[in-house]
Amino acid sequence: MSGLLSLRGLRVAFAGEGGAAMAVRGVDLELEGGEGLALVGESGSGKSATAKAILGLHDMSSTAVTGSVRFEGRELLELGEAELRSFRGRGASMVFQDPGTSFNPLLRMGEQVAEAFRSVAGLDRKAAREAALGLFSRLGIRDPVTRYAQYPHEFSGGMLQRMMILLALAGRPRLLVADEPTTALDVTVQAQVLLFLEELKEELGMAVLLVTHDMGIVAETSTRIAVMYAGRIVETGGTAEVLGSPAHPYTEALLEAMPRPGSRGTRLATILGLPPGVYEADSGCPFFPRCRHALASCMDGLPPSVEAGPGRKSACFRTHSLSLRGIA
Amino acid sequence: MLAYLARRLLQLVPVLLVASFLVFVAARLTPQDPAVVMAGGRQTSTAVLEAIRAKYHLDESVPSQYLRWMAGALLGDLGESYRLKQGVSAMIAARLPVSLQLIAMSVAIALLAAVPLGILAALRKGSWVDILATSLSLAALSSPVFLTGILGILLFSYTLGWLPALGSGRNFAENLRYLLMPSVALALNMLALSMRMTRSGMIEAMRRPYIQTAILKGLPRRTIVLKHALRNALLPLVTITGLQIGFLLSGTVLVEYTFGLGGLGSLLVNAIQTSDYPVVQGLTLFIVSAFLLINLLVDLLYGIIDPRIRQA
Amino acid sequence: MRRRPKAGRAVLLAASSLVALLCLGALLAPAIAPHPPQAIDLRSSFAPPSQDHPLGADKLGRDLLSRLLYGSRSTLLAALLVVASSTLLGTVLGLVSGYAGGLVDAMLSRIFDVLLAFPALLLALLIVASVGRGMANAVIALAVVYVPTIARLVRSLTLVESRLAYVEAAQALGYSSSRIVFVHIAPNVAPVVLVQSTIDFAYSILDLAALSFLGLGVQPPLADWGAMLAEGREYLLFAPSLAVAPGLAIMAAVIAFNLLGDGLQTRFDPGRRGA
Amino acid sequence: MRKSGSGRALPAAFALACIVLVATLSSCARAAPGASKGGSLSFAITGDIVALDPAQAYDFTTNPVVNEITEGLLRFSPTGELLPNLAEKWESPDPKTYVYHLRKGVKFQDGSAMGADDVVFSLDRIRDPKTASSLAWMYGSVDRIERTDDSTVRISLKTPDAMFRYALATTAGHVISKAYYEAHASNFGKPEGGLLGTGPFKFASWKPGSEIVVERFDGYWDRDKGPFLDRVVFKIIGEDATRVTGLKTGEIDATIKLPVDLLPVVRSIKGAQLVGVEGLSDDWIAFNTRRKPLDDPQVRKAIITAFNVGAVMDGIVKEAGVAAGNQSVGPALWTYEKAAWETFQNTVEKYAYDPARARELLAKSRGAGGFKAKILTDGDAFRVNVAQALQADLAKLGIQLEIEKVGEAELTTRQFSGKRDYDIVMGGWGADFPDPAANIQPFLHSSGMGEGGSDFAVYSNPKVDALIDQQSRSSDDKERAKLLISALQLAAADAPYIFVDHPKIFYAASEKVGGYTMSPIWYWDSIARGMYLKK
Repeated sequence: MSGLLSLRGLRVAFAGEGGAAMAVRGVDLELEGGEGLALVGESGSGKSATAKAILGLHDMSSTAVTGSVRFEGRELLELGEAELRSFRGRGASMVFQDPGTSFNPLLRMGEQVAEAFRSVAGLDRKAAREAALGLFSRLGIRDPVTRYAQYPHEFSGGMLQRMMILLALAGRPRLLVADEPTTALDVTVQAQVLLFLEELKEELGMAVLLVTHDMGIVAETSTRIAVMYAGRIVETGGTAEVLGSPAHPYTEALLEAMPRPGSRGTRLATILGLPPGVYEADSGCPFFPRCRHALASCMDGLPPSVEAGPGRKSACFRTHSLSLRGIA
Repeated sequence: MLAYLARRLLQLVPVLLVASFLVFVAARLTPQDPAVVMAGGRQTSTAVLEAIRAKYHLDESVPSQYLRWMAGALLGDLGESYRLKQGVSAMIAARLPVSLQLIAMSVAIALLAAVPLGILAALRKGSWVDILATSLSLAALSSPVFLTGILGILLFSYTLGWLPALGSGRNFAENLRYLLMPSVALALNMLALSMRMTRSGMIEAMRRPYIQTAILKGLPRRTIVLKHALRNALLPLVTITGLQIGFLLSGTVLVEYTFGLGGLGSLLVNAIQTSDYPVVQGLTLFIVSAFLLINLLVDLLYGIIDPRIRQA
Repeated sequence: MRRRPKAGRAVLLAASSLVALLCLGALLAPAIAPHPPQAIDLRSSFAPPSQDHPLGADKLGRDLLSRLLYGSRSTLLAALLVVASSTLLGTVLGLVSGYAGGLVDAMLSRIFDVLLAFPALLLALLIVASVGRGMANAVIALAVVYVPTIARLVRSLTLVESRLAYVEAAQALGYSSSRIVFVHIAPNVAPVVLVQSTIDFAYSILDLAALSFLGLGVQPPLADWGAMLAEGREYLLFAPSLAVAPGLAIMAAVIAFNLLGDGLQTRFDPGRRGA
Repeated sequence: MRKSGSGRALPAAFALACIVLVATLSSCARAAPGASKGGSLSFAITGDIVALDPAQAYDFTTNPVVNEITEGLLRFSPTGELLPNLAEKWESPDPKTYVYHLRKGVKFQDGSAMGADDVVFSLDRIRDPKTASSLAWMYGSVDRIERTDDSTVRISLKTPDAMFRYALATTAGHVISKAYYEAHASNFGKPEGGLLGTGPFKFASWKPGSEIVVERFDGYWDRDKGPFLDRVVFKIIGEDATRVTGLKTGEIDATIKLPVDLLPVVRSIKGAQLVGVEGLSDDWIAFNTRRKPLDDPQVRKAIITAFNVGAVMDGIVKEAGVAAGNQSVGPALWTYEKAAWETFQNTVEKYAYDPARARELLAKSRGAGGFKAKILTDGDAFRVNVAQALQADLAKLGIQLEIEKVGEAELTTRQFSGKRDYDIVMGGWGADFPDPAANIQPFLHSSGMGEGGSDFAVYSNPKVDALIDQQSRSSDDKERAKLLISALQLAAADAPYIFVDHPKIFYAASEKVGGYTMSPIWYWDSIARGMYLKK
């Protein structure tokens, strides 16, 4: 497979009070150029840590990232700081959860946008200003010259997130990692931003790795889905197939917890129990305590990832013996 | 902006009035009799004491004395010292330069050392630099100004003879040498606190998403640290600067006393020790006003640095 | 990657041991001090360290070590009194001010404004100068100085707490205001107050020493670190240990309580861990 | 020679002879060979000066500065005799009249001539209650001060006053320029207004809290005696250790008033000169004789006898004082009738240290079985130390002495406010005049009981009062000595005070400073006049 991105046995551990906090415990993932992949899971499942590892954004003084991250065949974990710097923004880029905090509150918006054009696209001061003003216009911002001198708190969240997306794309990257890009936004704005992202994806032909906990937005944006639980990928496959008939009990539980039109309020959108702590060592299937399909034998070692249909994998001992409920 | 400034200044008036009244009354609770003290601890006659009382209006009621004093204070006349026969305003003016330079040097020393150290410690969190800086800051935070002062004199003046032990120079340039040791002694506490604030602010700032945005932009580390992180890291430092200057104002009392400097601090100690009410009152009013104004200034400065506050 | 396992707990342990050591020294002073702290022996004036006087003797021939040990009693006791009284009063005023709001809050806040308009040590100096010197007055003065800080802190915490669901629930159940404030809110405010008062303990040792240093603190012949330092300063050029030893004792005590404050803060507020 | 005579009714010729003799003696102060003229000298004083005004110069920091700028009509010799100064001669035709003949050609530092108007103005100003000068009491018996002609001033007294003659050698007798005062009425004596006199140095600048600078006055009338230095910088340094460090580092050339414990440190400084002079002062402890049980003389005697003053001398006072033998008048004050004073000192009851006797005395007193009392002091290290020593000694007697340490100002207030709200109080007292009476009348005369008075023991003995009053009206020093000694003998039986010692005052200077010899009564005279810097 001549994939764009390939993660192999990726592990991320943070130095913490109780020793090493293992946020990511061996993730394998492939991504093709131009593909849309959704990485879903509860908060704390390690999906954001995985996303940050791809761009080398972890603080290396307190974090250990091991395994392999290959981008267009190049091993990213072996890059030096300078190489990494030129990779970011041009090879891959990223959009964060809260647009309100993605921008420096003390610097003028125009300067922050222009800075990206200067650094990533190598424009000079004047050209960068022009490019930034152009970006403002593209976003339909009236009176761009005045707005250029304003600060982040004077822009709406939706506008900031669109700006962040454009800014992330200033260097024409082949991959955009979008880490919960709409979570902090109003529901009405969420759709606009996702649509904006979709348009750009088509326009530029880049791949998008959408990190989210919201199953609801997955269907519209991604062709493939990877479900993460306790630092591992538990299920991958085409979006329609996985949503329609999940192969892993955790995916089923996630789908059940999803609020749906008409069923709102009828059941609480939660999965009972808690995922294992980041300090806990492995013993059996990590989902065992919360799994309604669990058997005693599920405690015998980690479940391996097995084929669960064409282009699908699932890390459950009972993959082939269960028939789980999905959503239409 | 001007209206805001005017409103803030107006809010200070009642605080100052109450504070001044408290100080005035407090000074009169002391068991000392200023007339007797002024007579100099020598045998004297009742006639002289009566003359002194009449001259300084000590024979009037406290409220009447207060009104007389406030009326003068509004015109910039804080009365005349009982012990040193000079105008309090003139005394403050004469001694202000030394204290100002002492405080300015201390602030400069504290910040120039604290900010780089704090940045270094934050960026190398957990390294020996960090551990050393953090431990030293704890020691500095815990050492009394007067202890460091006398140890400094013992070591650098008496034993090594490198620095002058006492007094101030004739001009600003000479004072850089004379005030070096006192300002270092005075600065230590602020240095330690500022170092800690910079460090934690920096660690906090470096974790923020906008830093990741800056990294994504492919900016050099220098730019990220100095342009993006530092500004945000210094915000909490600015907020506590007002409080810090309050510490420094108190600290000058101890430092000037130890190093024999003729500034406002030693004036206050002497005035308190000799029951020189007009000086105690006038100087306290001055220091409190300065303290309040500095805090106001810091608020304004904070607004200038942080656009979110400015426009709120 | 560097791991710092249990760094917070180690700090807390070290700080607690130091504090415990100080308290032990204070409690056991009569048992371990080689001499009574006030025993004058003019023949041993400025005696150098010897078997009889392990740290030497002061001008009146009093044993320095014994005075240091006994000095910890008055120093720690005075600091304890300052912190206990200011914390108690400050917490009550802060709770009342924050929960009651309205006129009560406005009046208390103005009073705090006025008190906070004075740099701390300056206010203490003025109070001591007007009510007279001595340890009791120094303690009262510093307690007054510390109250507004604590009260402000508690007030802001109370404002936050009183909007939380559990308080609304208690109000819905018809509990009396005083019950809500002292039984429901107070315990939630307590950890922060504990951290603050530990740090205040460190500051009050320093401030008490400063007052004693200016001659406004304890009365002779009582041994007290600040007073010993002030007295020893006169002999600095030929018997530096008379000033340096109590100075270091003050420093050690302040470090201990500062560390304890840091440790407690980390424990109660893990969000700031390592920061 | 011991007899000072100059103030008494003497034949003019004899007075003149004295003057010539003294003038010859004092001209020896000319700058020594090897001395360089000029240069700047820094002199450390322990606190800021009160004012640049003789009317306010009544302490050990203000006087050294003011004494350089203004001068009195008379001066004291090192042994306490009166010498001519701005007045070249004087006589007292009767005990109630003094006539002063002013020296001609004396100029103020602005070049104007000094005349009788200036003198009358200056002295009257001190007397005027509106000036609120604490020196005013020195003129308590003065009726009128008038100008006879441009170089003669006559002073008439209401009653004869044996001590009046000295006043004109103190700052109370200093002459300021009337014209200058009137031109600077609003800021006279302040840093902006300054002071103008006839002294060897003229005022240059005063940075309050830091330093006062005076510069050489080339038109000084007594040019052979000085001034030699270009400039004297008086640096204000409150901390003793800092001051001594300054002496070591060379930042300070000379200073005065050093604490005893630092003397060995000063001696260890290379080339440093150190001179101690027995002053005319006392360190005293007063019993409030109106308070129970201290109103019983037996209790007071028990306390004095229990107090190991010898140990205090050895351990605390050390070389910085002379044992007082429980008397306020020390040998340095025996300025007349020396033999009589010496005999008295040797024979008077001193209540020497004797614990056994102390116990006996107490057992028979109203304080039998012990009691509690408070001793009032300020933070002065010497007094606090002595109080603690006394406390320890009395504890053995069953007397619990509590030390009440207050500020200097509060101690002053409580010593002089007349309320007498203490059991036992400590203090120091320096004689204003070189006359035994200066250390007797203030302590023992009952007129000092009230406000402003120095009868710290609240001691009242009509016989003692009468003897003191009688000597004060006399102009015969032999008779006065007799009367004073009788008063002291009566007082000794009542034991109202403990006199611990007569403290010494120390002057230290670096090796390059010369030309100053300190006298016991240094505080009324210029220090820098004859000073020079060695090459």
